[in-house]
Amino acid sequence: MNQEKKFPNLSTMRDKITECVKCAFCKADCVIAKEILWESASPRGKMLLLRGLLDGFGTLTEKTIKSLYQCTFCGECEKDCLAGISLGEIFLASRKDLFNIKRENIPFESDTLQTVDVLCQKIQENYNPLGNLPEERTIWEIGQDIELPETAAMVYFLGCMPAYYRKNARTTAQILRALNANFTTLGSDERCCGSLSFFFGDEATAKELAQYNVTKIQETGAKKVVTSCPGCLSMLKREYPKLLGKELDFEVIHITELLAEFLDNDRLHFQSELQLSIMYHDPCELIHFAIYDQPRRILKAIPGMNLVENPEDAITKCCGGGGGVMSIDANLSTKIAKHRLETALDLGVEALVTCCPACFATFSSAAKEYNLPIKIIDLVDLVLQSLQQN
Amino acid sequence: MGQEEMDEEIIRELAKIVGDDYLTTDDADLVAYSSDVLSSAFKKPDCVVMPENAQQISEILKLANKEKIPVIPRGGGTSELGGCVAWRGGIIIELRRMNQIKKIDADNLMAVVEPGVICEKLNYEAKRVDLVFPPTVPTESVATLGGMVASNSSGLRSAKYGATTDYVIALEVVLADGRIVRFGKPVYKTSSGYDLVHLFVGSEGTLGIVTEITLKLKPIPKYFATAYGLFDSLEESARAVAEIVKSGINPAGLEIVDLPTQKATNKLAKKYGGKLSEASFPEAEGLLLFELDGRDPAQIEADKIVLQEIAEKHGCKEIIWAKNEEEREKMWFARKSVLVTLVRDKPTILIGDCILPPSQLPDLIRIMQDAGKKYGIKVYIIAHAADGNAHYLIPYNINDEDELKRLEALEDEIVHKTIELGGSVSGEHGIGQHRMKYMKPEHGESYEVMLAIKQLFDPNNILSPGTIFGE
Amino acid sequence: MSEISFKNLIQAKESLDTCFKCSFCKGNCPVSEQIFWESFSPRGKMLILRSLLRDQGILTEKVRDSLYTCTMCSNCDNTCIAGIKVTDVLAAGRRDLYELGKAPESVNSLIRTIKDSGNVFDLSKEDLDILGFNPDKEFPKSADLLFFKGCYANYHSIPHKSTMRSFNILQKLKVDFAILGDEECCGSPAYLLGDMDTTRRFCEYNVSKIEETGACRVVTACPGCYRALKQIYPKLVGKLNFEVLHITELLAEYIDAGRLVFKKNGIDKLHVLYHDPCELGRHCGIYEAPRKIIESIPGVHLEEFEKNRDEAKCCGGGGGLTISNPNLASQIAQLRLNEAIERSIQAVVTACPACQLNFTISKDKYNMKVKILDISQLVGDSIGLH
Amino acid sequence: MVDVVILSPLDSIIIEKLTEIVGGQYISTDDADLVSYSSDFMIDVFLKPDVVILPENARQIAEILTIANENNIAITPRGAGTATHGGSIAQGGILLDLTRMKKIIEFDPVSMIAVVEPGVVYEDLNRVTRKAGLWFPIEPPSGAVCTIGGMVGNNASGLMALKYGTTKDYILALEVVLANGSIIKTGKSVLKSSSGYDLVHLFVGSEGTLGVITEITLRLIPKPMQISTAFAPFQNLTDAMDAIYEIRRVLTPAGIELIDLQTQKAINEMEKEQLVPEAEALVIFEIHEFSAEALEAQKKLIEWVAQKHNCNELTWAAQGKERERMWRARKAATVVSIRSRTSTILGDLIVPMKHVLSIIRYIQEVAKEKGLLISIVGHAADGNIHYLIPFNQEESKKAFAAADEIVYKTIELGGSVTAEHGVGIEKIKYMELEHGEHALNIMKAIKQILDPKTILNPGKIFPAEKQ
Repeated sequence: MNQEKKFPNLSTMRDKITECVKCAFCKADCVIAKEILWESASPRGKMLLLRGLLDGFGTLTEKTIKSLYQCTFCGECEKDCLAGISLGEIFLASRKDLFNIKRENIPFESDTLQTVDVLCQKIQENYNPLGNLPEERTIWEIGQDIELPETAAMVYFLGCMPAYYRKNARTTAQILRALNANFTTLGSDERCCGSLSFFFGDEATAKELAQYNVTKIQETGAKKVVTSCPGCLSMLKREYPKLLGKELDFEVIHITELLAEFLDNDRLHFQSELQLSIMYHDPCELIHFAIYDQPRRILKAIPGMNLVENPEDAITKCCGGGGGVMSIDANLSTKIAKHRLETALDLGVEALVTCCPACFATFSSAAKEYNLPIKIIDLVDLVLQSLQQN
Repeated sequence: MGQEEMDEEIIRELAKIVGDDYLTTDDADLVAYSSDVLSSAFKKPDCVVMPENAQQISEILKLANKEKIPVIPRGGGTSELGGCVAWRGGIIIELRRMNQIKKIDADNLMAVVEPGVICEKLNYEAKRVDLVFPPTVPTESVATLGGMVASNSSGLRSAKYGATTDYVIALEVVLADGRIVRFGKPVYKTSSGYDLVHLFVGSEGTLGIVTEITLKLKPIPKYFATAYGLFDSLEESARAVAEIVKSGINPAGLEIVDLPTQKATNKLAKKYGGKLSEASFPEAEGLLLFELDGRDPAQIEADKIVLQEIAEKHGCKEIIWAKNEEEREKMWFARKSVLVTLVRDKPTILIGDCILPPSQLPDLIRIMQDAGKKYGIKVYIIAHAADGNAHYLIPYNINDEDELKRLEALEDEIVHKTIELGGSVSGEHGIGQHRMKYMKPEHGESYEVMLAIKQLFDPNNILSPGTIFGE
Repeated sequence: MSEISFKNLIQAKESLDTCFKCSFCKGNCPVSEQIFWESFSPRGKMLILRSLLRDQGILTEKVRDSLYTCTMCSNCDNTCIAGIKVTDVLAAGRRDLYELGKAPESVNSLIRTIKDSGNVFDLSKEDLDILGFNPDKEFPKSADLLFFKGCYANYHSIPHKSTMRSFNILQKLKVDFAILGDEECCGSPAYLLGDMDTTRRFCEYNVSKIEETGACRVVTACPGCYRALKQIYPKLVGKLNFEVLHITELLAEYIDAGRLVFKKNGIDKLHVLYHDPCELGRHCGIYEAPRKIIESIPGVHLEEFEKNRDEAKCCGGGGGLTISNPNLASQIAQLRLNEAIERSIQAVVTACPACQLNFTISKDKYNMKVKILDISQLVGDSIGLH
Repeated sequence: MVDVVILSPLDSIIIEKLTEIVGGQYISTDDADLVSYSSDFMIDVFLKPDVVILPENARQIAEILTIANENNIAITPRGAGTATHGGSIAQGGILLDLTRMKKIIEFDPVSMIAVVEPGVVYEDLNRVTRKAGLWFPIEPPSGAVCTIGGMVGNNASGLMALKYGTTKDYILALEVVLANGSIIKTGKSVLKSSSGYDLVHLFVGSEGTLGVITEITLRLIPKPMQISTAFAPFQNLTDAMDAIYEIRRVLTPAGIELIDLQTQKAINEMEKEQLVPEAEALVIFEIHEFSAEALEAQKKLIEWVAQKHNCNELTWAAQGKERERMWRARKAATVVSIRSRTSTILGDLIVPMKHVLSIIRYIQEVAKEKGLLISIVGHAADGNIHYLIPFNQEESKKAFAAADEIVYKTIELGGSVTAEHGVGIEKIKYMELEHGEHALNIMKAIKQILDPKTILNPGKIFPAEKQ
């Protein structure tokens, strides 16, 4: 059977794949399945497609490939799976095999793989998926009068979107300075954490980036790394040890964990009142690390802030942007994001707050595209605003 | 079709099957079986047989099917729509002899009965093991279970307990060609193939003759709370009904009686006196008769409070709870005397049975009242409010040609308006012969499907011909 | 119009047209419970008589059998929602059949017997002496109160004993009463079977005999006689100038007046079911008097049949059924007694010789373990008359 | 093992006609779509249709069916595809995915009636009706995904069938597209009817073999607020069943579930916590009431009866976390078998109540004799017992033989082979034994009337006559 040769990673997971009893419980909370009614887009559909590829009763088509790249890896399907299968691993294995297939062996022109190859190419060259130059990574520092020491106890690992879109990076840095935390950054040496390469199946590049970033961090001597992007948090904290085959000798935390620490040690004092009714959106990657109440504690600590909890049976939980879907099918992501925004509007809140640049971007474009009367605010912006005297 | 005079050969054949003293062609018998409750129907059958079991019925049907002779099954004969009349002559099968209660299975809460068992008799036996067959028809002292299955009757407690169809689990049926078939198993749920059991419930003897019925029973209620609710208007009382039903206290009975009917009953009850004189309604624009039942007095008390609150919130001026069993009897006696007093006044009565979703019950009642005014005929209205099932009771004089014409126009108008609103011509009594003309307007295309199924089961159209299908 | 004229039925034409065959009358009819032919149910009978009148239905033998298979218990009158007196219509039907000579042979022969011997048992006064039934001698010929014995009391051993017990009770209570030495049948059987002339003859005879004694109150222990005197006689000869009482009404009166007092009498925990005789209860409305008597006897617990008072089921012995279909009569009685056996109640008490006789015959035939008592036996035992 | 029916294959002209009807983006012959619709719950069978279509309304379905009927093309309607036993998969032909028709057309809270399209998901309907205190009380375990159309197709039921009955008790009217493309409306939006033949109940449970259901009118009931659940561990099965009989005679709890010892042990092992007490027979009671007093009264009665049958550690759980834990344990009871081997046979037998004990004993014997682990989990109070037989490839012959034996015993006891899951493909072989030749012929005759060319879901419920 040449299937083993063609799909090496998948073949190792054949038993797991055949355990799927097709009960469709995974469709209950899958944001992709709720948006695209075709069965092929649902987690169950994907499992059937993979089984078809391995057992030979299915053939590879563009729709199969596209379906496998339409997944935000939010993890809800794994919670619902009756057979207890970790679908994420399987879908990732399928992307690895798809990435590594010789393009000439695919008898048709695949737009999806075309997009994947272009992006992976960009990351390999410019160490970021956004098409910016590596040296532009420190543009955010302009006008911030922050001197960053060579070595420090803590490294603020920015991540591509905060760095190149600047606002999140500046706000986070300002906050750290206001709290006179002893921190530095990798400056223009910082490279993409490799999350997108990893999710697109380009494991080699992800491993290189991991190796590089870890050595750079160790050079600063820092024992703690803070990041404002849950995607980077997940890569550094969960994937790097697996990719490098060894535990990291530094701790990796999210900005909200840090701020919560400061709050608990009474070193975070909000000055000004912000009269605002908001709904907080949990980024999927923070859910994976069970970081639920730190962001909420911070928001509740801001005077005047009215945090309205979203109903637990809200239709969707994920913003729709993760797992590379924003790059593969932006329009799908914004449609999914629209549901979350509508839930917020139903609650009658003025703004939706999140602490993930990817969610932030997805929600912003959705709000614009469907001109929904709701503000999208980054948690760190609220923190900074309330820290300063008004 | 049935010849004028059924020839001797066939009579002898039938007598061989059931035995001489269970077959009659005596004119007296033919006359006794020439009608059901419908006043204008007098059609003598060619003969009447009283079989003992399914085997005999099977042989009768084999013969009838070969000779294309109509066969009409009949239980208590209390259908009032010509359902068990031999419209085209033929053989009437009197099922009263098959009156065995084969089994009351307390553990399974089930009973297996022959079609001729009287409803009251089943409940008398079921009561010994604290169980009951809930559908309560006023004619329970006479109505047979075979008849109730044939017309899917429900009655005064359908608000909580639904209709006969909810209690039929399995049937033994003899088909037109004589095959004896069993449908359904004595189990509580099944998704195994097509549900032929419910196809037979309500088929009024046109698909086959039911010879054994497996029925579900329920724990018998022990405690009751009955009351009159007086409202300023019918609409308010109907709204209160909707809220009460939604509150979840699940009342067993929820009857509406419109004001003209209350007045007539009170007046006529006095006039005819005797036992009837005890029948008296409190006379309110919107009158509701509630009844809660259950096995736990604490629950009844709790439900009473909820019911009182909801009723008062929806404009109920006064609630008169029955203080004891006797008062409760009196309230139900008044409700059951509505038909009795009206019939005393004028010998023949037309009973309607239209049904709409409960929220549209006020509209249905208004349709009936307006039609009465338009055609100058007194229309009395009572309703099983929680189901949206309203009965118009129209006493009339059978010999008054003009009144008969107006009456037909009136009934057509009420029924067609009901159908236009998406309702049905019959909530519980059935179609029989009298309401055949409404079948096509109500069912449209699916009438053809019903006809196709009838032709499948009874190609020679020998089973109760002249009912359900036809003009 | 038919060449046969049904002059009695014509008067009942209105009732026949009113009936809309709702079948409620079948609900409690003792005959319908046993015979399933529709033609034997009250509704069937109405339809048959209606067709006889309207479109010359053929007067077949089945019409005769159906009409005469009925206890005239009036359960159908009680349940008819159209308020029709069904038994009157059936009685009219029987009158027409009898007058047209179409009545069953058994009916004709019984009526001949009554006409010739003045009683249903074809016994003469002399036979009474031989049977020792003739107490005429000890009783005065005139008094305020007259005890009308009736055929059963006169000529049948079982009811005779109960009537004698009533005599002793009255004597014990020092009630003086007269009896008709030459009493003839009250006419009830003839009325029920359709011979109005004979009924009228006995009515006129008995009324004149009673008036001779100057009695202003007449008491009887037989509901058949009670109904004949109370309801049928006035229709034939106008208002009577004497009051008619059943023995239970009289005894109840004496209890209220404190004249009849029961003392502890050794009867303990005797559970009894009281059976309402149709002609006493449903026809004449006497329900409470017998119950008051039973309840005031110490040691006796009165229980009620499932169907009692105006809904009471018939014992099967009335309306001439014991001669037209004796088998059916005892089957009906058996069904009634079954309830006593199921509820393991020792005795059924009634206040009618016909019921007592019919129950006793049925009890023996189906050897049922239940005692059949007449109310006067019970009263007698409990005031020390053995 | 499967009677595969090949009707005439689809050619491009037909595909074009179909595309004109629904529009390009709602029709696909892409292998990805054929594969993703090729199986359904629990069955190890994969059948690829020729084309998948997502119609928008009844008119489109009528046009599709007209073409299918003219050209002898098999057509299989499908909701969420969560039916077991292959009810909604087909070898070749057209597969109609109705999940696009998911509008709640009407919700009349006063009459407590809702009108929905077949693709509406069960929990989406209840999310809307719950706001008015009403619900469609079937609660199928797959309620988060299954569609109302699918539930009607299979006459689905769930954990609360004891008190609330099954889907068929709530369907008032159906709009159905027949094989010849005509659209009919059966039944009325009224709570009861005696008007002609009950065609509604003919279509409920017909698994798409008589027509494609395009609109469903169903009755709702008030949702009780007072709920509590109990674990009642019994020392032996007989005590458990006696307690259940006795309780059933006097009151109707919402649900009574039974889990056998072997399954309880596996649950605790899988969940790595003492989720269930591990008694010979664990019974779960759930009662629903509207007043607290009524709830208390029922709780006391159940406790008293349970004690009488020597179960003395009955523990109640009010709404909230504790109750969720109990129902998580019940759900785990099914999952534990699924996860123990590569495949599992999920049985759904039902026997008259008084035979429940004997059928459970029989299943245990078959398990011992064949050396299989058969887990018993069921709605014991209805007589509906689910037996789960996990097996690896090499045990499959033995597993299916065990399933056959259990089914034959069920039928012998006067029971039915499926209480709620439907016949689909896998249970066709039992139909003649259960229904008898006459009844089965009548079903086939009715199928013949409504679908003379047998294009609707052929090969389901009874073996399709080959063309």
